Amino acid sequence: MKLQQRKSSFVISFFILLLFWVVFSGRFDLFHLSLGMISCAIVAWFVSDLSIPNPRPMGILRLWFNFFLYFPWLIWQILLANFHVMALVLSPNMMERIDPHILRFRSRIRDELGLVTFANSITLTPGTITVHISAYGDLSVHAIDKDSAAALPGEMEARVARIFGE
Amino acid sequence: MDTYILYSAMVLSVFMAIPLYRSVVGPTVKDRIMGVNAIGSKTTVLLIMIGFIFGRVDMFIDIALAYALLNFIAVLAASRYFHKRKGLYQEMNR
Amino acid sequence: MTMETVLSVKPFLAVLVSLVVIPFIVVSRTQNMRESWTFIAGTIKFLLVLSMLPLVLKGKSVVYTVVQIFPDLGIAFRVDAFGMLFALVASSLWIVTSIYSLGYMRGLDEHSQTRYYSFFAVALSATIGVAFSANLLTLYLFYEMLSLATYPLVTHHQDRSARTSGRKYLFYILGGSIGLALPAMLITYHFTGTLDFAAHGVMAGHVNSGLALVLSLMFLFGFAKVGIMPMHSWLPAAMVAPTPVSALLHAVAVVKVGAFSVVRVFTGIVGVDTLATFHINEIICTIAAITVVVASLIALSQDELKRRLAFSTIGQLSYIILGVGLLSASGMTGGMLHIAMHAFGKITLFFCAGAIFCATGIKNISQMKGIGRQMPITMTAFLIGSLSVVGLPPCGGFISKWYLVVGTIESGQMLLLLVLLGSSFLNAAYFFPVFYNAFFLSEPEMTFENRVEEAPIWCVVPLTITAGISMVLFFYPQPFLNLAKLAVQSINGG
Amino acid sequence: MKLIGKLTIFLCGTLLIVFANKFPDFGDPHSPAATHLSPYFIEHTMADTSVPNIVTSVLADYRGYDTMFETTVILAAGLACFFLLRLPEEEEKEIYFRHVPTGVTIRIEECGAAPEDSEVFQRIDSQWVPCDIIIRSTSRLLIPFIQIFALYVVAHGHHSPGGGFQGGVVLGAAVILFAISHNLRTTVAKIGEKSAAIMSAAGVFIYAGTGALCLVLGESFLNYGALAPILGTDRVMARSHGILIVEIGVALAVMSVMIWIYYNLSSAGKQDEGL
Amino acid sequence: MIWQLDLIILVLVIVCAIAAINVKDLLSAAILLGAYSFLLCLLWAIMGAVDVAFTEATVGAGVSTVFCVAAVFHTTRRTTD
Amino acid sequence: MNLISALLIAIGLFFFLGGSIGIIRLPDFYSRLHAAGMLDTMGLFLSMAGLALYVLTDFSFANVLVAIKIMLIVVFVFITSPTATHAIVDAGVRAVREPWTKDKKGGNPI
Amino acid sequence: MDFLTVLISRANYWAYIILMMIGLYAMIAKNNLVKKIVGMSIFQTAVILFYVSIGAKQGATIPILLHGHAPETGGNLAHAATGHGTAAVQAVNYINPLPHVLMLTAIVVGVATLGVALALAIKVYKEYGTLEENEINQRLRRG
Amino acid sequence: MVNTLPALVIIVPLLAALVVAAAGFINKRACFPIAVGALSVSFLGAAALLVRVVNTGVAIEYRFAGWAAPMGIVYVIDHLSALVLVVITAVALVNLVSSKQTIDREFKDKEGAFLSLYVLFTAGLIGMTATGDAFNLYVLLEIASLSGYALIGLGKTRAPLATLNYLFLGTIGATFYLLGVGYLYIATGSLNMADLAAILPGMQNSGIVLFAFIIMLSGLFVKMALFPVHGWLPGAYSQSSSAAAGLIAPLTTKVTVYIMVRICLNLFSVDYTFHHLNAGDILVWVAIATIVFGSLSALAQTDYKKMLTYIIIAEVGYMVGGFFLGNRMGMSGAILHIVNDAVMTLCLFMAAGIFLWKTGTEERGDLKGLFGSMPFTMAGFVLAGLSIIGVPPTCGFFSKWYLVSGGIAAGQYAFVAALIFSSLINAVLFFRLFEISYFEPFADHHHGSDKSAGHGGAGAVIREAPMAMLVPFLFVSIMLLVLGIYSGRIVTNIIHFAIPAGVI
Repeated sequence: MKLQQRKSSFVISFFILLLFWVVFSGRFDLFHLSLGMISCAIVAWFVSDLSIPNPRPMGILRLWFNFFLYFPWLIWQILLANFHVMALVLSPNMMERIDPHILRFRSRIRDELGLVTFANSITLTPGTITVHISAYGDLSVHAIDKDSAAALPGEMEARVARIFGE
Repeated sequence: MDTYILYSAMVLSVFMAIPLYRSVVGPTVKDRIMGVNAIGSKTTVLLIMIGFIFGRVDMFIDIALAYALLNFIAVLAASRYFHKRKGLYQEMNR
Repeated sequence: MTMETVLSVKPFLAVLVSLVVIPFIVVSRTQNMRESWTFIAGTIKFLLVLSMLPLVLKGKSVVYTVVQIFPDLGIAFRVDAFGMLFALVASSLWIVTSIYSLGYMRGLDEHSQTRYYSFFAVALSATIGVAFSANLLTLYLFYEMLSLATYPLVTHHQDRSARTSGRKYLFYILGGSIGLALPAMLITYHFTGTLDFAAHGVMAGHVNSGLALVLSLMFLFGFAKVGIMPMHSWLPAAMVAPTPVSALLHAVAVVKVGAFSVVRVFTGIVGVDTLATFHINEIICTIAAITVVVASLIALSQDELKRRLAFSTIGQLSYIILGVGLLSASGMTGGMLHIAMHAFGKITLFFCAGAIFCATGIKNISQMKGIGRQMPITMTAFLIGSLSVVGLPPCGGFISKWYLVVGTIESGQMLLLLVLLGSSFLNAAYFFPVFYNAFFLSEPEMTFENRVEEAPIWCVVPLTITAGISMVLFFYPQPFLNLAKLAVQSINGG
Repeated sequence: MKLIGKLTIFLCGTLLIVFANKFPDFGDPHSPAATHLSPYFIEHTMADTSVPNIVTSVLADYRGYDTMFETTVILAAGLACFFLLRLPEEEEKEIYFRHVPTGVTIRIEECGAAPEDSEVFQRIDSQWVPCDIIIRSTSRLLIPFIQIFALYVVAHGHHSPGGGFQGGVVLGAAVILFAISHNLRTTVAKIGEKSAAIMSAAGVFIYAGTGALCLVLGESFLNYGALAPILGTDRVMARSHGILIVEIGVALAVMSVMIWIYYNLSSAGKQDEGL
Repeated sequence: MIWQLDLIILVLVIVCAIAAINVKDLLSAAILLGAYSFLLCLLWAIMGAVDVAFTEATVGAGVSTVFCVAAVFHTTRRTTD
Repeated sequence: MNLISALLIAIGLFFFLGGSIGIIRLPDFYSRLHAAGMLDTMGLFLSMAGLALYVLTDFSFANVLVAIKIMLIVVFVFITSPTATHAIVDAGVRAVREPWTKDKKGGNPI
Repeated sequence: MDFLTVLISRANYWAYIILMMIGLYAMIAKNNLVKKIVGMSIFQTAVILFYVSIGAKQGATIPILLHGHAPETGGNLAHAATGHGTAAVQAVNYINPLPHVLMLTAIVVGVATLGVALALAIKVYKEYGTLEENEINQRLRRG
Repeated sequence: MVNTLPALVIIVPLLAALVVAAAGFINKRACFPIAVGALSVSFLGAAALLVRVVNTGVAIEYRFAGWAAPMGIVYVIDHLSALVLVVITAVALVNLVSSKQTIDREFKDKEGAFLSLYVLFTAGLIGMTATGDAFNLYVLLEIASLSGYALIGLGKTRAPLATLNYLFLGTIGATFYLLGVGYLYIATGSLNMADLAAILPGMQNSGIVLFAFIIMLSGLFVKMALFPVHGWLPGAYSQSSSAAAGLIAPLTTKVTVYIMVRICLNLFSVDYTFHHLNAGDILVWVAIATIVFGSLSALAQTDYKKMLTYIIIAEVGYMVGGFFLGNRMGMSGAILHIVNDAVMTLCLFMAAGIFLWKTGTEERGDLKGLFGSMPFTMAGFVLAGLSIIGVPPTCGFFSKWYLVSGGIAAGQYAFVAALIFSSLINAVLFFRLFEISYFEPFADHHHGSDKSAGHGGAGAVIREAPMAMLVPFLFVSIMLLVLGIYSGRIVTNIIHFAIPAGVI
């Protein structure tokens, strides 16, 4: 990795980590803040070549912003799906209602982080679990019943794609 | 409200017996890993609740956080056993 | 003891001198050097011992404490009459034996001579240490040292039979000393609080009769070198050693150390009064008498000369114990004197046996037919030695046996008198066939292919000397007699 | 063996239960344990060391000597695992690569040339592992936060639970997570065995060295008050800072020992491919 | 100290311990040991021993389970008891 | 405020219960994971939210930080939980466990 | 009710005994070495349970001082704390911290022992190809 | 300077261990000198402490972190601990010096780790000896144990299994000890030994204290391999490499016995141990069983090192039995035997190391002809054997003297008989070895490592061990004599002050 890249990656990680430090710490005296600075510097240096592969400060901010927009929707989806699975699990004739099967499809997302986000979102929504994902975006998904499977890839893929600007 | 949290905690710890049952009985190792994972998420909540009961929740958050993070590592390590091919041929595949 | 004491380092030096010489022996390159070192040490030792004789004869005792190990107990030396007697015998005989070993070892071209001379020196140190020890701890220390130093000598040949007999030797000697003598010593120490040899013993008033008996017997059997009957069988076994070893150690040093230790313990620790009060001496005498008779009988049936001598030794040693057990003045004098007299007699016999072996390679009596004519000097010395051991004039053995007989009469033990006389006959009986074979038989089939010559000169000279001394002692027993009388006096009187 | 086991536990259990009945009640505030020694610690910790977390102050100051050896125990365990398991490095006969986009695995024999330093080809273990971007990406994302959290735990041991040991373990766990989600070789390339070993010794050395420094400054061993002139504070604050210093040492030692042990255990001493 | 929770968790802990030594598979034993550590961590927290709980959480979950799994990975899962 | 948090906690507990029951009832471990992983995560999210709200009833800067930290746990769990679930599923696949399906009855329905 | 009080006041001690016996049983009677190691771990934690139970105190809070959060003004914490801290702190309000300190050490020792034991188990497996004690003994007797 | 000595005695080895551990990865040649230097400093410090304690007659107290006794951790150096400290450091130093070549050969590329663990082990023992805190003792015990496991574990092929067994039993022992400390803590609330000793007399009837006593002693018994729980010792010690065995075998059991003495005398009082509980009688019988068992098992061994390990078990019986005789003589004997037995065992294991180095095996039969080929080594070996048997004036005799006297004074004739019996068995054992090496011709062991020695001399060449091994070995064997001769002074000047005045 180029030094320039690494430097900017270092700076970005440093500030993100410092934010977290402040939240963790909750103490704002000079002593603890300087400790925090040092710690963040160490960690940022240690991780600068692996956590943020291609650092673009603006890109990252936009990513986070988009991500926070996506989050409530995801929660809502999860909540809905949760109730669905809940009903499934608690229903007396559960064995009739469930129909586990594996679903395979190819996603159009190309960004690795995007794929991971998508896969995790799929897993987070009850009823579906990502079994496998390839670098090209081939997904196999285990779904507990037909209803859960029906929504895929659907809106979720579109929203994730939007976050990563595709 | 503290009593309410105490009772919630008790209920939660009783719920914990169920994943524990799963991880004790099995039948496969994956079931056990899953059970441990489920215990882990309940424990995280329980730790916070205990913090409330003690009235010192700020002290317990760190534990819960560490717990959540490290539980993940344990589960990952356990399932990693199967990711290596060894799980495929050389061992019984429970 | 109310004797005057003189503080002097001499006893320690006497012990040390043969230890000091060992490194020189080890690094010596040639045989001659080795042997001359041995001689030098022997002479110095003898002179040291001799130099203390006047003092002892004047009734003084020489003391020296090497190191105080326990608050009231240490490694300490004390030269009194009895010790002097024994030391004199041992140190004088070392010189003689050295001469003899020279001839024997060279004659047979034995291996590992360095080791041989070194351990010989250690053994002598230990013997003198036993003789001069002032307390039971020191005695025990040197006793063990002697046992261990003798082991390589006994097993010098490193063959199968040496191994077996070495094992037997250790079993009896170490087993006795660790298993019986050591606990007895510690029990004594616990009850009396001291281990110093005292004129009347230290046990009086501290122990009851049962314990005294048990302790006495433990000591008697524990110092297994004395060869009292159930603990005797190491002695014949140890005869596999080279003859000088058998001679010095099994006629003088080892067995006499056993006898000396037992006597020392009985007189110095248990105490004659205790022995008498609890009638322990009778039991001891009985055991000794049985040993005398049985050993003599066994000796009769042995064909191998050295074995016969060995059983003879067992019997003779018990005379010493018997004499002391009588507790009468004459008896004790006789017992103590017998240490010296028997030593000179028996060593002559062993030298002779060695000389015969050296010259002809014969060990068995039945093969010695006509040998007296080939080796007249040797066999004449043998005659003198056996006369001394049997106790006939004109040899030293007569004097000690005389005192013993007087002692039995004094204490009125007629049965023991009978035993003494009877066993003397037996002694005569087992020595007689030897001369008979040697001088009066010449079987036609018994042919020596080459004409047998006398043994090497270095073998013959010593045995002549000892035989001579044996005879001289009959006419001039004063040094030993005086010492023995002094010793008895200090035990009984004072 | 089973019978002996049952017998033993029956005996011990009975004995223990019999004597357990004599204990003070659970949670009794007037038991000797609660009244003899601990009140001193509770009441004086602020005045003595200015550390509100009593456990930390007792751990690193009142009984700091114990803790030094506790860290040494960890070091000894690391050394022991290394000593027992480590095998000499040997030439690998064949190595495996994966073409990341397609997932095709290639094997390269001794003589063949490896596709060095390429973005597409990725070295993998001889025991095949799936190419799993989910686990890898998530771990990459998490590791910095785990580490910063761990450092926070180390730094705030004075005010909240935690301290050098816990922080060190979490730090070590972060590296272990990296090793699990990627592979051992990558991890060893990042934090070598040598540096792990030296760091673990250095961590304990920081602790013991701080103590020795106090000794040199004329106070008793580990008496951080002696550091006051160096740190430029009063004695009480010097104790507080001294505790922080040794906690950092503990964290360093524990982290590297955990990594070290993991390296050796997970690869059974070869340190090429692990769990 | 919260005795109600304490009792419940104690029962779970004992069950977990018994299971850990009786399960017929070493990997499972390792995982159950991890679960045992989790529960103990709760127990310490309940008794107010926060630092101990923290340590137990980090060690039990993060390290010792991983070590056990690694060891089992390099040995075998088979066990007869 | 308290009421809301109590309600949230109660719903969270309810989800936990559902997850637990799912863990017992569902036929094979792929399907159990749906219950175990997801319902538990949701339960955790809701209870944590309730608890965070409860912290905020006594509003101060420190407590806000506490609430943020509690939610931070949730965030982390949201990242780790699906990954862990995925890892377990993957483990199952690697160990050649056919998922249970209605027609094939593969695996061992327990 | 009486039974319940006894149960509550002793439950921890009994639990520690049970756990300890479980661990001890595993260490003595189990045939598999890793099982024994697991037993050892349980055995050690039982003692930790015992110690932590000693430290527990009815109606007390965790051993971190409540007023430890002194004014956050530039680090001169000590004087602020000594100002009101010592007077306010009552020993009865805080759980006994000493057992916790001791048990931190015990946990560390436990994990260290575990690591070494596992390393040894790996070595044993490399040597004999099995972890069962009776199989190893058989092999030793044969070879 | 003198005031910091108690700290330096342990801190210097600790720091050195850290430096060595790092140096093992940087510059391997630096490791050995550092380790030797540290142990020398420690030894000199211990000797200075002993001299000072003997001269002043007052125990030295050192406060770590500056906190006074019940709060912080203190070291207490009194007569007893100073004596044991000197023994530990001396044994560790001598063995280290003599085993340089062994280390280089057996632990290639791991010298740093080995030396570091070695020094850590020593530091652990030093700390155990010096500490005045019951819990600190546990931590140091674990340090010593852990490094001991590692040192033993990398031995012969069976070593890992044996070590694992050792680890299990060692953990049980240590945990029992910890439990005992916990019981004491629950009863008194204190961890400091002096503080406990002040509190305990007031609660002699407490069941908790009784149980603490029982469980602590049981734990220590496991650690010292007393009869029913001795199983780990023979395997572990006989399988280890000679450099490690020479350190661990002489010290571990002795230091554990020392701790037992310490706990019985200074923590629980003499009054409690001997009069209130009357623990003596039972434990003497256990010791008798240990002695008899150890001796008989030793008789059955063909492996030289294994035989030594059983002898160690028997010797533990000597010490435990002697101590629990409960009188001054017996206790003196037990404490003196700690010193003597450490030196004797060191000597024997060094001899074993030399035999291994020269012949490549440890079977009894392979000692053939060694008297001829290496007379100096064998002289030392004979001396050690005689000392174990108990022949004067070696040190073994004098400790046995005290022990037997104590047994007689206490009226425990069975113990006396067991001692004598064991001595006899030892005589058999060692003379069996002497016989083999003395009578049987020298077999040329080609598997020995010392191939460089000339083969031209047709078997008559004397091939002694390398000087670096031989000189320390002979030094130790001469120490056997010196200790024997000075044993009276040791007892009167040091050990008598270590035993409380109440003991008659």
